[in-house]
Amino acid sequence: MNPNWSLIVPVLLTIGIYTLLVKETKIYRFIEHLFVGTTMGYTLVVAIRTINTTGVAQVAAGNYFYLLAFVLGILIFARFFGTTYSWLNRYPVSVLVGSAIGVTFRGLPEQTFISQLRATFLPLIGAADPMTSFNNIVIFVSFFFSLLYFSYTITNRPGRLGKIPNIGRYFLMLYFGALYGNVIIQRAAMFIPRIQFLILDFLRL
Amino acid sequence: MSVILRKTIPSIVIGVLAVWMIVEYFTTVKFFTDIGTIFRNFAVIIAAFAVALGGLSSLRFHTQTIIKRKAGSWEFSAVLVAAIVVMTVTGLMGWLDNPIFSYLWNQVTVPSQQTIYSLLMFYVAAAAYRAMRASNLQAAIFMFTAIVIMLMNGPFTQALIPGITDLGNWILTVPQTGASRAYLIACNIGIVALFIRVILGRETGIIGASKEG
Amino acid sequence: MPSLFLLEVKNYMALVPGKLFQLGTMIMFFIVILVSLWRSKTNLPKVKIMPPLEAFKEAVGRAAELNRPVIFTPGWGGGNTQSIDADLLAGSVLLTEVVNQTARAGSDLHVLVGNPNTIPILEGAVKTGYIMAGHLDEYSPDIVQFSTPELYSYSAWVAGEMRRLNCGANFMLGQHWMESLIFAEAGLEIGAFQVASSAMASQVPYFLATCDYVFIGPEIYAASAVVSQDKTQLGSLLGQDVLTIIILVLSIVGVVLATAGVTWLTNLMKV
Amino acid sequence: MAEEKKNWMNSINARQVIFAAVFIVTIVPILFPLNLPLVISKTTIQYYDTVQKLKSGNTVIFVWNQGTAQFGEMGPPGIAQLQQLMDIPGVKVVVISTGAESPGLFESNLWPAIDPKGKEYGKDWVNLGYIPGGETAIAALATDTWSLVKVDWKGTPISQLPVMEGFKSGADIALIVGNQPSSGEEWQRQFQNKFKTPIVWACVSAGYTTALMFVNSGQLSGILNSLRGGAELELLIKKPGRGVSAMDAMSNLHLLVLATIVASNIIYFKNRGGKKK
Repeated sequence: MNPNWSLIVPVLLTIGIYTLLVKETKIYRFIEHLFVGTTMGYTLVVAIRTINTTGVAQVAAGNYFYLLAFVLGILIFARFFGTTYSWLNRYPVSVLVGSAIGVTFRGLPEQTFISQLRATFLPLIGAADPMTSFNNIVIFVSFFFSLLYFSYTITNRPGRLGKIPNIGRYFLMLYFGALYGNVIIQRAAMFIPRIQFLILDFLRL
Repeated sequence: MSVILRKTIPSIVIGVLAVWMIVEYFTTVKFFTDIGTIFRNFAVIIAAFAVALGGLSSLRFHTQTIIKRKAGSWEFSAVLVAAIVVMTVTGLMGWLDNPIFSYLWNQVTVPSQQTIYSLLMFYVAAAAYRAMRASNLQAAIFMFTAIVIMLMNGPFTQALIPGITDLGNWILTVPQTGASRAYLIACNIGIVALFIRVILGRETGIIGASKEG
Repeated sequence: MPSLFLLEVKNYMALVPGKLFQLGTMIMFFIVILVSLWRSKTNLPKVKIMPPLEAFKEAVGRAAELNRPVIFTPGWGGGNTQSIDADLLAGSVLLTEVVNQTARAGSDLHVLVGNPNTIPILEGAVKTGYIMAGHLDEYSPDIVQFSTPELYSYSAWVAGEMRRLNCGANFMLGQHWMESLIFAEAGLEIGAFQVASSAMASQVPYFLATCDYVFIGPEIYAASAVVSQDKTQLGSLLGQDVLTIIILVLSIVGVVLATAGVTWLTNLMKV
Repeated sequence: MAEEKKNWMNSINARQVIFAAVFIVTIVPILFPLNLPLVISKTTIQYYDTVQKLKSGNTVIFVWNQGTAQFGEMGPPGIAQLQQLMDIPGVKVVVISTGAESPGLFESNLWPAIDPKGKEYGKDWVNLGYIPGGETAIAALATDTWSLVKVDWKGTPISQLPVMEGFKSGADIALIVGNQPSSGEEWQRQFQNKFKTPIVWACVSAGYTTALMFVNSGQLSGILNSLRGGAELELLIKKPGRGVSAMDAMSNLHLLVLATIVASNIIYFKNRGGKKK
């Protein structure tokens, strides 16, 4: 065993955080405030660098009207100055929200609705082999009833479709079950590297 | 007047920008693209300023805690503020080439953030013990699917149980695809309705405005 | 400049090929939502019974019977870095209903907040709830509590409070991310009646596994429309339903045509 | 009351047992690796084949968009993804992040693990760093890259970087390789809608099930399933790393969760049976 002592700080931090599993201690709170602080500080540095690479570089390239964007950008901090001025930040926010909504919305019809619908238009009978036909039927049925579940007003009045929309819940449960089963990979994948770090990088076993 | 300045004009800005972007997408008129490009570059620069918002509002909140000497938490706030200040100052002096910034980033921030999220492994195992019960048909379907996917994802069980890969892949690519597609479309219908309400100026909560302005 | 613009329009005014069907879809979205909004001005649509919403009364009633308090969490949702979003707005509308029920049942209520920016909205919602119940005298600003904006400190604090107060009902409505599991596991351990929502698909399974009632994804917006009885919200809900039905009908037509080997609809979608 | 307290004690014990078991089942296989064989998924093979089809001179966007929290999970796949791109001769790589924490991670943790195979900065690859603005920024990149991006992450004007000659707008891009928590829908909307750009993606496992429908509809040409997909890709590019060595522990943790579910159900049905009597 030949521990790599230069890694002692992250090792202590790692072990300190795992004390939360037993009890919330002062050590844990210290560590959390420490690394949240360093993360926030990092973000501030990135913000300044990014203002340089996007904004200042634009102005340096001769597009002086982008100075107006600097004014709007500074207005985003208006909410720190009390309720009297906080509404000023709605102007930069409205530019952000407006353009984001525009570019997202214009892509949605093709990316979500048309492409996904086209992929659902599958031949139910007469496909290449019976198994494909069966699969196509299952895809269509699960799609149809799951979507029907998410209707709130028209189809759900008494006497219209009765309990049929609730069939969708069974397919949705299958979807969420698959999601749950798959997410275990993520949880394990977040945990294993920490143990690898302790054993392989620090203890060098 | 104040309502116009505080609420109406920002709503109009949102509507105009959004419609502009949409129109630009559907035409080949160069004029629309040129102006649209300028709008987008504007948004990117403003977004760069907005990146600082989190750090600054955290700084503000914790400085206030320190000033008020809020019992039991101001000491921790002091740690946080000190960390922000040190990190920002050293970061501006050379980014990752600065040894202090580089050390705080590589040896403090990255390992701690990873460790904190790795705690979820413990909670997911504990919750599985308490929660996953086949108490009715829906819960049974939920549990059965989860178990099949887990058996397929663990390399050991995948190699051990014949046919589990086929069954798992069938579930993922056939019934799951249909249901998740429906879920996606349902969510996006909601988003479309939200977008149209915002464009029409009927949903001002999104920029933080109440009914009164 | 204007003449130049007109010249450009004359020369280049053309729809990008391959986007005609997309344009039609977009126009259809606008027409459907606009008509529904217009229609709901006079004629509010009836919304289906949502079990989680109905369960509010049961949850609060059970907590009151056992003399245990009620906890509401709006979720961390990015702490103080994020601005207010649609999930939180929906959650705060549902908070008014929770407050309404608890005020009527006379239970203790604790609203545990992790994002300082959202405190004003949630305080407003609590006040509105007490007004709805006619118990404004019981309102106190201590109901909305805030400890720290850091995610895991917040989660540990909420889980600790749940165990310490031994809450009888646990409402988790709003922007729940990673903390969903930690809250729900704590609530499950003490046997609280849990109602939850998250718009993030990856968090829904945990809530489904651990809670008694869950708003699945977009259901929370519908529920908030029901509680608020706001004409715009209900109207847009009607519009969403019309869109859903259009898509369902299209999918049937498409599948029938594909089975018959006719491809004109698929080709039309590529126009 | 006394019985209630006893139950509570019991559950605390179970909780601690589970927590301890999580540690043990992870530590043991890392100390004593079994190196069980790994079945390579279909989606990973699709991913690998799509990337291998790249030709010399093609420009590829590598979307590196993970936060620090996800690095343990998505770092190994990211390293394998970028290494595969570096292995193909003549392919030019543009690295872009749309998350604030990503550029620091790229420089400090991801890039040092890569063997550039003689690729030169500026000529064969470039790091544009963090571009804020989310989907708006991606739309701006797709329409007119040079009007948005003036300098790279280090501040060098892009006119001095020959690789950027091959990226004037989205039309120049041959493939988008992504590594991001979500399934890259914004890149589908802004790049694929307009230019039919093929996209391959590595997503966290929470996004994998959702991404599968995009594979089914052809919008994604291949996906990697979190660390597991990363391990499979490491095997395919013949550079086994941290991903492969994590797979034994991965098996064990899955078995542990399965065991807790089974135990929970046995207790549940036993109690229910008891009540019925």
